[in-house]
Amino acid sequence: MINKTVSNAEEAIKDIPSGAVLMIGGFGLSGIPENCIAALLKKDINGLTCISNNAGVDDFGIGLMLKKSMVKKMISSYVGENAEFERQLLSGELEVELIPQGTLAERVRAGGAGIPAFFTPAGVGTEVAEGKEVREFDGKLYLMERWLKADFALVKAWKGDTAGNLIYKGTARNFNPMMAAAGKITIAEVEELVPAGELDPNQIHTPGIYVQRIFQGKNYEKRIEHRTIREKR
Amino acid sequence: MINKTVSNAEEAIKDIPSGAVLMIGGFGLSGIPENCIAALLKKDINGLTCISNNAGVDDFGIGLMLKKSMVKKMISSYVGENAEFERQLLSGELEVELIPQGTLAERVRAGGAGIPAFFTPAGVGTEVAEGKEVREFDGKLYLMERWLKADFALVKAWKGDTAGNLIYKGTARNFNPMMAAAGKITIAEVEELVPAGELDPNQIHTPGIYVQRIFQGKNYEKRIEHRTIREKR
Amino acid sequence: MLNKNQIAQRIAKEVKKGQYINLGIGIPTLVANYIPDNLDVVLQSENGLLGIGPFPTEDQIDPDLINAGKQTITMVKGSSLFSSAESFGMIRGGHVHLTILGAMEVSENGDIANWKIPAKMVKGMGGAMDLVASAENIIVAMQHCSKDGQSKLLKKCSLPITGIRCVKKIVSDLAVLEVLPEGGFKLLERAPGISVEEIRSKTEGRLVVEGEIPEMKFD
Amino acid sequence: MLNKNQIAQRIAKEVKKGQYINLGIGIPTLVANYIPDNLDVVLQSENGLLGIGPFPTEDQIDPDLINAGKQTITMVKGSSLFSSAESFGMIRGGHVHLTILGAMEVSENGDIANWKIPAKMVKGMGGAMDLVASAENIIVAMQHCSKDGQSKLLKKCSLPITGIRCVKKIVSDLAVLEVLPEGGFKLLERAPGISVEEIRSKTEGRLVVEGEIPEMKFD
Repeated sequence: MINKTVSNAEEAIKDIPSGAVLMIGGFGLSGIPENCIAALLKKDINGLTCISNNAGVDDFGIGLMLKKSMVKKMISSYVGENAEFERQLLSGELEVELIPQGTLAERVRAGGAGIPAFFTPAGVGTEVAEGKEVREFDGKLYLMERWLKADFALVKAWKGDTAGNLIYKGTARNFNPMMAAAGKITIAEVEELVPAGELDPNQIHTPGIYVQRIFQGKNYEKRIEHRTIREKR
Repeated sequence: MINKTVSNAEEAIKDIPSGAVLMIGGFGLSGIPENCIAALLKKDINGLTCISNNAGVDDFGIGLMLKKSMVKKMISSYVGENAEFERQLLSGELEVELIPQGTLAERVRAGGAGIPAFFTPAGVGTEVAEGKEVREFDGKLYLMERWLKADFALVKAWKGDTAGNLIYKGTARNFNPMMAAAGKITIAEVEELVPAGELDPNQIHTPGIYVQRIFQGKNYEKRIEHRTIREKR
Repeated sequence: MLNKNQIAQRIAKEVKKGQYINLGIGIPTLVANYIPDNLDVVLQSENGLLGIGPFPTEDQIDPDLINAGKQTITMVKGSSLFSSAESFGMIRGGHVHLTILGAMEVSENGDIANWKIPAKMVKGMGGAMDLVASAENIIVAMQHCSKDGQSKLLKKCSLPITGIRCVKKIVSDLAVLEVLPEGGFKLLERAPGISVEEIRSKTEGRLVVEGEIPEMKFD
Repeated sequence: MLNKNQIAQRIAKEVKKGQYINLGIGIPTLVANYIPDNLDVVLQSENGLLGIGPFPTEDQIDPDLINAGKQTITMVKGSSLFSSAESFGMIRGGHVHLTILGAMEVSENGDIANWKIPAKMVKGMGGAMDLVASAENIIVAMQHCSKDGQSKLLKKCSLPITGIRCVKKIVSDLAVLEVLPEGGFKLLERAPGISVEEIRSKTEGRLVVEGEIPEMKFD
């Protein structure tokens, strides 16, 4: 099987140009491609469109890209917890398309799976429905939604192999599998990279066919947004 | 978590009535719910609609249900390897709806995932397109296809737990996960049933939410349709 | 007048054995504290988990295990993990029996507004629009009135709505109300010490009162 | 005239390094025998496997591991297993680079018929319609003529078609041909000992012959 390994984040993202459409995995700060984002921050590019469920926080994740004014447009479902984001949005610097979370997940899934459009009940009768086809099936109303694809998808997994197969951990899976499939070029960073053949084929979450480049990331911070604990009994 | 265990196949399928719409997992003879089919054969019911990629062979799988004239209609993608099937079809005893395999998989997936309709390129310009809406997206033609659901879905997994979580093995996974989600009542038979908590949550293929009844099957024959081997070197 | 914990406690009584439930952020999260163990319910987190457990102890914290409110959590026995697409497939496909969420406004025909205050709050809808469009039973936890005393149970929502004709029941700090299929808030229970008259005066939408309205009971 | 193995051998030359390939039942399955290892290609089985290995030895046989032709198989290192929905998502989404399949008829505009003979064969299309509607490159392995000498490379298919305008290349027992975007079969290579004239006489659709047509070479 072809070896998709690249040496590091810098090499993996070196051909991402200004104006590119990116998908960035993660939910909140969980399962985000920290190494790729750090490498992007070192590049002199802008005008990016970022498709990501959230927009990071002020000093972590996509929030850092916003601070550097690299992002022209965000396509997300929830963008709270980010003052710089709110400032850019209200000032008109940043274009934002807000999409129901399930619709976002399904549009990305559709992009990877070759489904150009589908119907969902989410958003019927709301401002999300503006300009969209509404159709009744079996007595209920649905909106037609289109697929989403990206020039580059940046995903983060727990384990990966040189053939590009990925296994995620916990709720850090979230949007990563669909984005891996919807990127024209998909770049995967993993905590542990092993030779092809070492992962159980039955436990792969993202088959290697979707991944064009893979590398072992380093220094994962895995910032926690809301640290909630209980007392030990 | 609620315990979904029933004692055996007979108990699991006892309320399946004549005229029910069934989904039956498997591809060829791999990953088929052998125990449930055997129990159905002992019941005096007929007029069933079976949604299954294949129709078994003359003396195994759904082929046995056809022989007993329990099936009114098959919804499948490939029904070769079955003389009795062909006889019933040509004589008009059996109604058959043939669907491209990917469309079948996606229609079942849509049924489980609450997507009433979607667009696919498969079948454009062929007799499969007859009576269906054709629509152009980004310069390519697509057919609109509807979801499929079932009164009962019968699926077969390798391991399962009392909460209904399932893990499949090898290519015996095939249609089982989507069917598990698209059944109003989903009955899972497994080779090994363990208490909730013994399966790794990260390795579950079918979350227990989709499964209403589960039991440990017995005497799996796992018939091989084409035994192909090579000489040991 | 109920406090947040009492609202959560009252909502917990609506839960049935073996249900799969999605709890929204805020008061709905508190509901988990009042659901008896023997009901064997399973809590879904729309970011990809069935089987939310209690918050972790210090040494159990795992940054790769959070709920939809981005709080660190644990898993119970029998949990499963999955992608966001699978998660919303579950929600949209009607497999989640009950959704409990907060609201800024509810209208008498069951419309809900809880995601946007124009020119003021632009955080996004998250999974709320999918949840309200999909779940077979939606219960809202909310304050009956705004801080300046305006009713939030309205004839028609004034804020951008999240979903239409979807709310089945409301537990507010003043009352338990059912949204009637034909429209209108049917008063089911009063908070301890709150009169029907007070509820009527604080409900802008059509209030339906039939017979004697009991006070809520807490164990 | 090529035999089945030679057709497979010739098709194998079309394979490029690192491709993901779906091989249909029959001659296409034989192509695997001729793809050099150093090309690092990955074979997809649409019933849920990437990374088909050789047939098993007697003691490796696993009834839970079959290909789309229901034959027992093995897996190579780096394989992955998945559901039929994921598998056809891969196919439909254009992730599979090359599809090689058999045909009963091909028309000069690239239509293919390979699933049904009315009133005679009603086995179903299986995954063929999805594959031909989705793959970016489709190569057909076929006999140039029927047993009674009728051309199968036609102006228009007479049998019910599987997909429209999708076939890019044909390797028959007589020739290698490209289907031109504007229609027509462009002759690229002749089977050893077969003349252009013979190919012309056995091709009902428009045949385009430009310059000298080389004979196929086999190593």
